[in-house]
Amino acid sequence: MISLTSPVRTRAHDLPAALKLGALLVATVVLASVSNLWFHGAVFLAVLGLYILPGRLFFSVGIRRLFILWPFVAGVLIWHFAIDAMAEGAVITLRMVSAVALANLVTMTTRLSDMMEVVHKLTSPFARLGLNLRALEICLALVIRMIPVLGQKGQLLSQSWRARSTRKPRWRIVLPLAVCALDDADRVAEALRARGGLMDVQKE
Amino acid sequence: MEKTVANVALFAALIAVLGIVPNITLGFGVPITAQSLGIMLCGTILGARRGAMAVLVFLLLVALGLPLLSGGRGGLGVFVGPTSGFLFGWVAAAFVTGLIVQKWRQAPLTLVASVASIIGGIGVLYAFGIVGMSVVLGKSLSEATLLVVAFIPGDIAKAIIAGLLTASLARARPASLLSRQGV
Amino acid sequence: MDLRPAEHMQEAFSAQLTLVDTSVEIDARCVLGPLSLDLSFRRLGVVGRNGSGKSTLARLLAGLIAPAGGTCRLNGVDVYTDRRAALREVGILFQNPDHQIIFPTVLEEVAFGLTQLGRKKAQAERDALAILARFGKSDWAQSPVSSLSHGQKHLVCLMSIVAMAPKVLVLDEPFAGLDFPTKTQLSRYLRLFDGAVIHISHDPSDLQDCESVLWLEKGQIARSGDTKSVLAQYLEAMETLGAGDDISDLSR
Amino acid sequence: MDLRPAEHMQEAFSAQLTLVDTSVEIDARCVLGPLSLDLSFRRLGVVGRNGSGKSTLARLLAGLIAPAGGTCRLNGVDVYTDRRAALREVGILFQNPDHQIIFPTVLEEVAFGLTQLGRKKAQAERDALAILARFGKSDWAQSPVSSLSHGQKHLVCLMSIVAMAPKVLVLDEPFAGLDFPTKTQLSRYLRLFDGAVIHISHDPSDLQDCESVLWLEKGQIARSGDTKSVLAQYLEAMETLGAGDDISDLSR
Ligand SMILES: Nc1ncnc2c1ncn2[C@@H]1O[C@H](COP(=O)(O)OP(=O)(O)OP(=O)(O)O)[C@@H](O)[C@H]1O
Ligand SMILES: Nc1ncnc2c1ncn2[C@@H]1O[C@H](COP(=O)(O)OP(=O)(O)OP(=O)(O)O)[C@@H](O)[C@H]1O
Ligand SMILES: O=C(O)CCCC[C@@H]1SC[C@@H]2NC(=O)N[C@@H]21
Ligand SMILES: [Mg+2]
Ligand SMILES: [Mg+2]
Repeated sequence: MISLTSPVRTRAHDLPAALKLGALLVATVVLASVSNLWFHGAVFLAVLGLYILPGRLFFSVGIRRLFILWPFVAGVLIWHFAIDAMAEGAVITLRMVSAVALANLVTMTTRLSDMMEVVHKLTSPFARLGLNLRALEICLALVIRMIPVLGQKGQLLSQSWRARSTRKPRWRIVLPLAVCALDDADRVAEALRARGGLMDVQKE
Repeated sequence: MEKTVANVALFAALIAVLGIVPNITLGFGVPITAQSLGIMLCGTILGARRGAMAVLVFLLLVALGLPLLSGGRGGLGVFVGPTSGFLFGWVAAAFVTGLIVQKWRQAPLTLVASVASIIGGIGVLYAFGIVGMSVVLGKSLSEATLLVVAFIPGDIAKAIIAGLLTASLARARPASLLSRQGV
Repeated sequence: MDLRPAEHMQEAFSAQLTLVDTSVEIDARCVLGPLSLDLSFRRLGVVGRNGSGKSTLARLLAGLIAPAGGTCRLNGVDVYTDRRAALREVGILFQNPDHQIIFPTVLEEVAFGLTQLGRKKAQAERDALAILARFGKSDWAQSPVSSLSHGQKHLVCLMSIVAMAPKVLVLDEPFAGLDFPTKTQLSRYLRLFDGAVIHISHDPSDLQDCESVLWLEKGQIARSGDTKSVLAQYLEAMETLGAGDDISDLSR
Repeated sequence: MDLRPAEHMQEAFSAQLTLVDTSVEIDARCVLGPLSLDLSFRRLGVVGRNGSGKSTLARLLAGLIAPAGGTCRLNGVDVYTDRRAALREVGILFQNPDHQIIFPTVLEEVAFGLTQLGRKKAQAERDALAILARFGKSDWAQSPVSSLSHGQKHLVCLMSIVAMAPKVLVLDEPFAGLDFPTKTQLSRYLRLFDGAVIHISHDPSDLQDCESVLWLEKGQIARSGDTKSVLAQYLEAMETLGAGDDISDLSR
């Protein structure tokens, strides 16, 4: 769903992650609190501009990732057309698309480990209360790893299904996928253990 | 320990992935989402503590600005929106669901997991959700309660799916059903 | 061992592969092609370095991924769009058995493809058991797949597609995980198989039995033709590279 | 290439492996042992058929699974219980790269083990880049792992553990997916590596460089000792089996 890495390296990769996240936070709050159609139209165009800057490849990959929003956009627009509040519908749609596009932009141009660094700084006060920061940090990294992996496993399983069947797999691969995901978690646990697991970082 | 972390991460990821399933947003701003199925599964498969941890980890990532909620929403904004009650309620829902599955071992797992999902994922969760909506939308508790009625049929269906899936997984991978490990 | 796939292929069967300007893109990056080919073959080898696009070609030929441009036909069937016909034409063995296995037990996995061909469940299970018996693996029927070793899983995958008796088998590194006796016996089986085979490998010595070979390099055909000469050139190139100090490039 | 692991191992390092009545059970079924061994080695080969227990032995030696009985010590360290020490003693390359890779980009994957050793993040990344450079793979740093081919992933796994410079490398079929030039270069690297290596393979020709070899069969040691003689006996047995008509047995 969210792509984690951009196909090309951009200038935004060099900005500090905290800055990008902070800016995203501010942008989200501003988007949520303003409901002027012209404002949202302008923001949307600006975001589009940001996607164009790094070049064609980046643009096409980035835009493709926004297409998952279409049912949502359609739903909102149809509903607001029906209740005759098109302007409001347009604001909601633009707001949503811009917000997601900006969030994707941060994700695409920030390496996971930089993102974690920020969380680390924010959570270190809790370490004194007994929170295993290393475990949390690794856990967050793992979630971000597993989201696309679940998608890929789903894809691989449907390919394997497709290779032997003319019917669509649909719900039928849910259970195999769940089993596969649980197995994957066990292997990740093993791979973690093989490289030191969750023990406190020690000095060499 | 590593296994706990990997499984917690997996279920947090699962909630996120369920956010892609197309959802319907009701007029008042709360979506009907498959993510609540993910919450139930956290409880029925991981158990109370780990299940709640998975939800917390998921919410932390949402707060970081990742667009993981249904419809690609995320960021700190959602924690002050009309659905925020549900979001906080997810933690409690997973915990209660898990607790029931851990404690109630006499009946068939399909039944236990379904009932636990209904109690945690509807009873407990809606209480949080109703309070949240009434605060944010300035409605009375009873008005807010009327609004959530629309979710009940869907959520009962999800609870049954959660029950069936949990039981099938218990058969395929008994060791992975952390809610039933140990005595 | 009687491992003939089906009656309709009693005489040696040769397959026709037609690619017209076919290319494959992943994430907007072209990883294969554009390729144009028109080949008739019984045993076709595909060789190439890591990342050269062999597995991508295999998926394309099995109709699992859509060409970004051009078409891919096997025996005249457009394998991507006409799935019903494709299923009778081609079966694929994936490189990584974990990417292939869907079901929890060996019998279910092998029987799955057969029910998809329209057989009743009971019949499909009988046929699946027969395949297991032919490979001397009857005792695996009820084993959970998760309890098999890597090489054993590979064999399960192979039995599942052989059971469906497609006219063309696409094998993506079929020998990579298998021990010597299993490999020998499979080669022997492959020699008996009446359909056509596309055998993908990075190891030229696996491809001696092929009548012609494609050598892929960075998603393009570096060379194709008679097995002996292509493999000799490939080996020579590999030895030069091996003596050098680079380790395989990221293709493109 | 200068691929010496760390200063403390300038002279050739030999490892001590001690198994006392060690056995491994999975799902209450004994899949390995009981084995008793006391070996000192620099290059130890492990050979055996599919399902003979090679990967299980690898996991045991890396301290990833608890012995059901007995103990497993490497250089005197109980690898299962004393994880902190074990991390410095042993690194493992899994048979299936998908089972090993945790992180989404190559650099993160390689740097992870180094932060686990206590290095600061910036330092870990510098060191990881240095390893990539040594293998001639600097351009891979930012590549998403999911966009690599099977063999390329294998190489990433190898670089990740080599980066951690353990005293003993356990390699489970390290060459299975690699093309010829990559294999040659890795063998060359392995010859330079100053630590000890346990090399697992079903292919005897991979193990020529070892000074001694264990031959596993159904979870037991069928034979062990001098490389030449064990491999000759293994090959002979395999050829007999290959000529026969059974295909690999489920172990036990
Ligand atoms: N899911 C993917 N996303 C992006 N790129 C990919 C993906 N899968 C493969 N590629 C790229 O496509 C190219 C060809 O990959 P492919 O798997 O076909 O190689 P291969 O010849 O089968 O290699 P190997 O011998 O290692 O199996 C590789 O360079 C790889 O980087
Ligand atoms: N998770 C598991 N559950 C149950 N049994 C298992 C499991 N993993 C392995 N086994 C059994 O243990 C035995 C040894 O497996 P192992 O993976 O060690 O074999 P191997 O020698 O590495 O084989 P290969 O050459 O195919 O990789 C096999 O017979 C297998 O059936
Ligand atoms: O996405 C959000 O912002 C939170 C959505 C909460 C939706 C709740 S969960 C319980 C109930 N059942 C549904 O299908 N939707 C609501
Ligand atoms: Mg491949
Ligand atoms: Mg193995």
